[in-house]
Amino acid sequence: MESPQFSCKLGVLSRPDASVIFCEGETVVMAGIYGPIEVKMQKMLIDKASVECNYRPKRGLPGVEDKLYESLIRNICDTALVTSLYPRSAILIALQEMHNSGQLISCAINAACLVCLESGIDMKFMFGAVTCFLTNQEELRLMPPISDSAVKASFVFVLDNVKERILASHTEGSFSMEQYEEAQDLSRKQIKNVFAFFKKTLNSGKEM
Amino acid sequence: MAKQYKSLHPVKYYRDYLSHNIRPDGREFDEFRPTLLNVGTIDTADGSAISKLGRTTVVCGIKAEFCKPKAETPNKGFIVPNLELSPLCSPKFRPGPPSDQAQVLTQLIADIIENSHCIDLKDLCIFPDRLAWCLFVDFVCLDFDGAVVDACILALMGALQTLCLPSVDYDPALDNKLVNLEKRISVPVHSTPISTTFTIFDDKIILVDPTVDEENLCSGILTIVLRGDEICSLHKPGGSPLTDEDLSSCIEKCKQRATSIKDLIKTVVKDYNNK
Amino acid sequence: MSLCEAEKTFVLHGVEENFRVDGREREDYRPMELETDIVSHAFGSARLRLANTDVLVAVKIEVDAPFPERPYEGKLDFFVDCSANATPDFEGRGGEELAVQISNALSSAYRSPNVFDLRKLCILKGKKCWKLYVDILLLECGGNLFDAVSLAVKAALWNTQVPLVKQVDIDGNNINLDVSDSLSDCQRMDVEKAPIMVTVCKIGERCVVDPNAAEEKCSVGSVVVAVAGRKISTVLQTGTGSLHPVTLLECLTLGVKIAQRLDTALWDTLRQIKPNQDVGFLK
Amino acid sequence: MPKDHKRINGPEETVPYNLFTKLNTKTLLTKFEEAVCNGKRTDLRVPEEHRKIFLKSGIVSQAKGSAYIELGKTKVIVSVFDPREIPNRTDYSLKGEIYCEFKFAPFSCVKRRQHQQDTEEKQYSAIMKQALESTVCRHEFPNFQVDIYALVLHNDGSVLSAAITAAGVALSHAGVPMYDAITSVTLGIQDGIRLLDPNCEEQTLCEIPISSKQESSHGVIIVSMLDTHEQISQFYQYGCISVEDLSASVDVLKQACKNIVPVVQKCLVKHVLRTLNEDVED
Amino acid sequence: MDEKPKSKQNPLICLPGQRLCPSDNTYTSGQGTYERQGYIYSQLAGYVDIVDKDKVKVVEVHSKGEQTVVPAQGDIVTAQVNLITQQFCKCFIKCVGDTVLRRPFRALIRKEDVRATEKDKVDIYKSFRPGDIILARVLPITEAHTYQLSTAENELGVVIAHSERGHRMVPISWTEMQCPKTFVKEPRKVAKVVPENINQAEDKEEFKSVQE
Amino acid sequence: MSRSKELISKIGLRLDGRRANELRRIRCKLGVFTEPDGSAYLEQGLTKVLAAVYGPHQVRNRSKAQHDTAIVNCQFSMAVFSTNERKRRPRGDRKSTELSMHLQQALLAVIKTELYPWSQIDVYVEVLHADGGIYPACVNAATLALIDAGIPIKEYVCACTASLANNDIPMLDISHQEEVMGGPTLTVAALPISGKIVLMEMSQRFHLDHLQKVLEKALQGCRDIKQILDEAVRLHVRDVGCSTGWANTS
Repeated sequence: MESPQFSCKLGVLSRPDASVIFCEGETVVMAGIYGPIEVKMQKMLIDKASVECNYRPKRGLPGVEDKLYESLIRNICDTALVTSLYPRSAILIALQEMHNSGQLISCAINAACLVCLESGIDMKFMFGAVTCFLTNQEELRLMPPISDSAVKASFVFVLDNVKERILASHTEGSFSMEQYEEAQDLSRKQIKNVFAFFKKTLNSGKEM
Repeated sequence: MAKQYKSLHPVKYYRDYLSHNIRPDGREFDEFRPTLLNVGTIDTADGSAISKLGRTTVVCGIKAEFCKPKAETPNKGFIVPNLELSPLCSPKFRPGPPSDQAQVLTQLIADIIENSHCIDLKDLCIFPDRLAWCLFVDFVCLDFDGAVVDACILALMGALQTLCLPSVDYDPALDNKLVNLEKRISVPVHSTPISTTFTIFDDKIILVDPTVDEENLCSGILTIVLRGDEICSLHKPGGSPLTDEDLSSCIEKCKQRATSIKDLIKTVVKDYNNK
Repeated sequence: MSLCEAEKTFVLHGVEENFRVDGREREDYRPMELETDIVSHAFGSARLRLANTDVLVAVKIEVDAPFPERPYEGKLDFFVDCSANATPDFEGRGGEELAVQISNALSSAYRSPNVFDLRKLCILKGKKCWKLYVDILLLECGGNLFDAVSLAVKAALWNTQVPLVKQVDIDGNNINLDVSDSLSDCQRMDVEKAPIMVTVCKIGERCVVDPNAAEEKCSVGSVVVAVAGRKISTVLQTGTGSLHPVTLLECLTLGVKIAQRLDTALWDTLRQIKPNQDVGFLK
Repeated sequence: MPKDHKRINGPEETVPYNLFTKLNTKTLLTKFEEAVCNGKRTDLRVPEEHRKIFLKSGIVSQAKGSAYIELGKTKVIVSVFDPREIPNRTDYSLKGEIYCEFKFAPFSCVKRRQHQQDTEEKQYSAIMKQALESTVCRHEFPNFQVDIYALVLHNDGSVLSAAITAAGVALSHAGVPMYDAITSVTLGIQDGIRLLDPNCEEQTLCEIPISSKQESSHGVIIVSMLDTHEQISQFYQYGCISVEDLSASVDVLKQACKNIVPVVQKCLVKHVLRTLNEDVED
Repeated sequence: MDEKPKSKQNPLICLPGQRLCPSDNTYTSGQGTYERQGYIYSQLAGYVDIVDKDKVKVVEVHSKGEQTVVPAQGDIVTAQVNLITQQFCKCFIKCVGDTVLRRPFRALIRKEDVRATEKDKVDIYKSFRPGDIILARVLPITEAHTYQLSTAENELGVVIAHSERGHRMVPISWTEMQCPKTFVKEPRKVAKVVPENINQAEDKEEFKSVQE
Repeated sequence: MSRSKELISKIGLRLDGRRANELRRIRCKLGVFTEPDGSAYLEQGLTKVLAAVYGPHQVRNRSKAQHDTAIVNCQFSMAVFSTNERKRRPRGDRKSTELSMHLQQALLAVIKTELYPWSQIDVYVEVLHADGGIYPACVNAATLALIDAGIPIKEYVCACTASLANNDIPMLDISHQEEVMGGPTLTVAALPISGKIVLMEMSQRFHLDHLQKVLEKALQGCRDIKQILDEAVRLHVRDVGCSTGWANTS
């Protein structure tokens, strides 16, 4: 089963506390994180940090679809980060889509995870994302088929590295229960090399 | 006294209830709120329905207009869904442009319509590349008490199944259109997606059909949309992780729910048609 | 401009004895000056100074397609701009609420075809018509804005010259118009029945006309009556107070009487205007 | 229209289909005759008869006070929220503020409405605010603002007066102190005939002059009255009406407002009894 | 409408704008009513209540649902502390008296209003912590949007506080509270509250056990 | 660049009949309105501008107040009917915000703000008719309004535009027609007596050695404008003075 190639470069930007440019297959996303910063009065939570995420598409102003990605990534990071250590502050994750060739959401989530790891904010667990595509011939693949119309359904699984439980899931197209479970098992296998890749990048310093 | 306790320590108030596995409004964990559907109430809209899930009320109105199909899809009409969380339904929302939550739910509903293929856009085409129908599907939330997506999809199905468009004869040469209001044709609905929302409380308790308080205090939300026996959307935006057994038990609950909702829609549409 | 109680009672007593703070009676207007042809770019313009209320109105005309549901009629569009020169509160978007209120009052006053016939602005049914932009600039607010604006708008419309369409030829669906640009053969619009607004303020038990800024502050309720010829084209109640039906009718009849007086005064001044006089702020 | 990035936008130009129906060749005069033939209107009402009113309070659970009104087919829902600070105002104001927002649902009229507020809705909001300002005891909540939102679900004529009556009920349901109960009525005049509580079609017929007779008046009047103090809290009229017609119709309107008061009172008493029984139980 | 309103079972219901009685020396207008041209009218939809206060009958109207309650000067309010600085402590008013507010109002406790004694030697950090629930009295309203509160009486101050570990702490003196699990003592300005009306039943055992 | 040849005819006359270094006719009037503390109306050729000054008064939003100086708040807006093509919105677009900032910059250099700490001075400018040279007219009108409001200023701040015709003859005070016909325009706001330049802005490229010539011409223009404004102010002060009886009407 041929899986997408990962590569990333840490510390790309100077202003944010941590930044990464991450590519999965041909999809490229750049992410930056601003560690515990001052929060506006209305958004302030007394006992924990308020996590915010803004996602910018490649072209044009952020539309309704990007708001869905923003809320997806915001909730995932909110569960993963130990926000109770930084009460009454804010953590801002900024994502910029550079190029999209199929696995946009999983690439953005992996970039967000990497940048959280890099920023040194405590995390309960590491999370990774995998995209599976179900082609019209009912065949599950990790790489996006060439033509868009050949895809019957696509699944995005976000799993944590402790017990590999489903943290988040976003699907497109219609599918049966069995196909969903098959995709789940496939993604559990693939998630291992995602986490392996994360460990390698963090241990070996800047470049991979 | 109870009201003060609830406002000062909302989470503890809920945990005390859940420890006796009952919810503050007296429901079991997997019990749904009473569901009502009323169809065809607004005759300035081509198709309309009002759905009530407990106290959550959503009105769906469909208005059809002519438009020119896109160059790259000459034989396809358009469906434009928009959810309006007006400041009328809850103090959380302020007047002005739609809030982030409204935009996220709008996109979710648009994805569900697209994934479930309940309406085939080709049926909306009157004359390829020249004239097509554009269905403006507007949801207005009157009372925001949780599980808004379920109420919207229920109202959508009610409105779509009673939608009837006037017949049009179009003469491409002179580009003039003659609309005959009396003869109205209905749009074929290929499937009826049914959505169910669960919330995960303190990483272990799963509640069905949450109220707005439960949605604010929960640690994770899961929305599953079934179409027949296929799933057409499984949306879990983060929140506390979910084991496989819980997921499959949720899907089982959805299946039972789907059958009861389908009967509800059938009976309501049948009464409306023979009235 | 906030008044203390003593000042309010002083104004109240003045109105009772029909001898107001500035010596006027209840039904007298403050002195007005009217000039036309102020803005050379515009097709018609007028400036009106009512004591220290200063309004500048300019009318521009463009070709446009009529509304599908009213193919025979041209279009009339009011735009009010509160310049920050009047008061610092109008800075940025401050004056928007007042601007929307005045433009809505004007559009509902000019709505009925008996008052201002838009059918004369139609060039080709369903395809081409004139669109009249009436732009109102408030330079200074000294109270009684509705009256000043309505008089200035009527004068500007009277002064407007609508170009003559010499020839219209249609090929397929693009239409080109041949418009004569010589000033001599421009027609004037029939503004005879254009509405005049009169603001009637209820101070204490009496009704007062042309309130200045101070009197507006201590009036309980006020009614804006737009009178076209002998008929009432719009009634709008402003202010936070409520009125007894009897006083409302009293205000209406007073409004109609005063409006007719104003209308005759306006027509006299318009007739006295000779072309290219020395006009403008330098006078 | 600038592209609205916060919503899903359909294709640029869309045209409503009812423009292309068979041309209704009947002249305005004949249409008006059909609307009012020998003293009876299309829905068999006498010209000066009000439609049946359905009024219910406590519809929106999330709001402090709410009311739903049906005037024949016209459906309006109003919700009231409890006082909050007045946004962007620093000085201390003695009287509380009222913020009114009047909105048509996109599908409520024959022609589809935009999501953003257009000039007509802004005008209706201003009129509604002006009507309610004289009824609410604003000195009771100084420096705070009460928000009132009205939404029209189905527009079949006299929507503004339905919204004002429903807002009065919603305010007292929310426990906001008021000087008096407020009711509002719309009257269409065409060529000397007075149509009380006109439906959508009759209202449009009254807005344009039909008869060629010079002195005939036409127009629409919207009045809201305070019940016990017999005060007019708001009066809005457009069209072209002579003074005599106007003063005659003021009496008709006064009487019509009085007839609605029992419906409002019944609804409020039912609400008070309901809260009293709840109070006795727990 | 002059006869005495009946007792609680079938009360006299009134609607806004309803004329109740002529306002002469026997009857005066109370809460929920207003007086105009010699008559008392009701402002609310509710039931009429006559209260005898030193030989003058005060006509009041109570509407059962949540009235529009706005914190007035002198009310005792329950608030949650939100932000701490050296000079003041910002908090949200959650309930006024015993009516719960749907929307919290912003409030401020200045350093000088924390304690009646040694006003200037007060250290805010030793009196309140974010998240504490306090009882306070509303001072005269000066500023436009924020209420001034004071806890300068013995019955006012912190009522419910959570220790670092998040357990409910028990007051042991009027300046200290103790966590029953970790026995850590944290300084607070404690409200001297008679146990039965504010603490829950299970706290009572805790309270007793700590005292022995 | 060929089209700019006709800007000046062979005998040195421009399109509107002016000489190369001749200003358009400037007519101005102080104290036009009663409500603002100071107001002025200025006509430069066909360009007509109204200016009003409020202040020094309390700062509206307290966070911006400064303890040692007054803050100057400017707003530039053009009437909807001021240009040939009707403008959709009077202010709020980028151009008017930019001109407001430039106006503020020019006036800050002149007003003695240290005399009014914790306070704010509002300067509002409304363009009634735009025929080229809008910014200079606004600066000159604002100066007059400040003087009418009695706010102490170090010196008159005058502004003028200059351009280059047949790329060697510098021209002064560019009208809208000449602006549109091409040719780079240089806008200069300066303190005429001390010769300091407050703001300099170019619309297109200038050749270096031409720049010095055109700049010199523009400064000369500013000095002439100062002369005209000064005369108008003295006239106004004399009128106000003799009507209130303290001027020695020699």
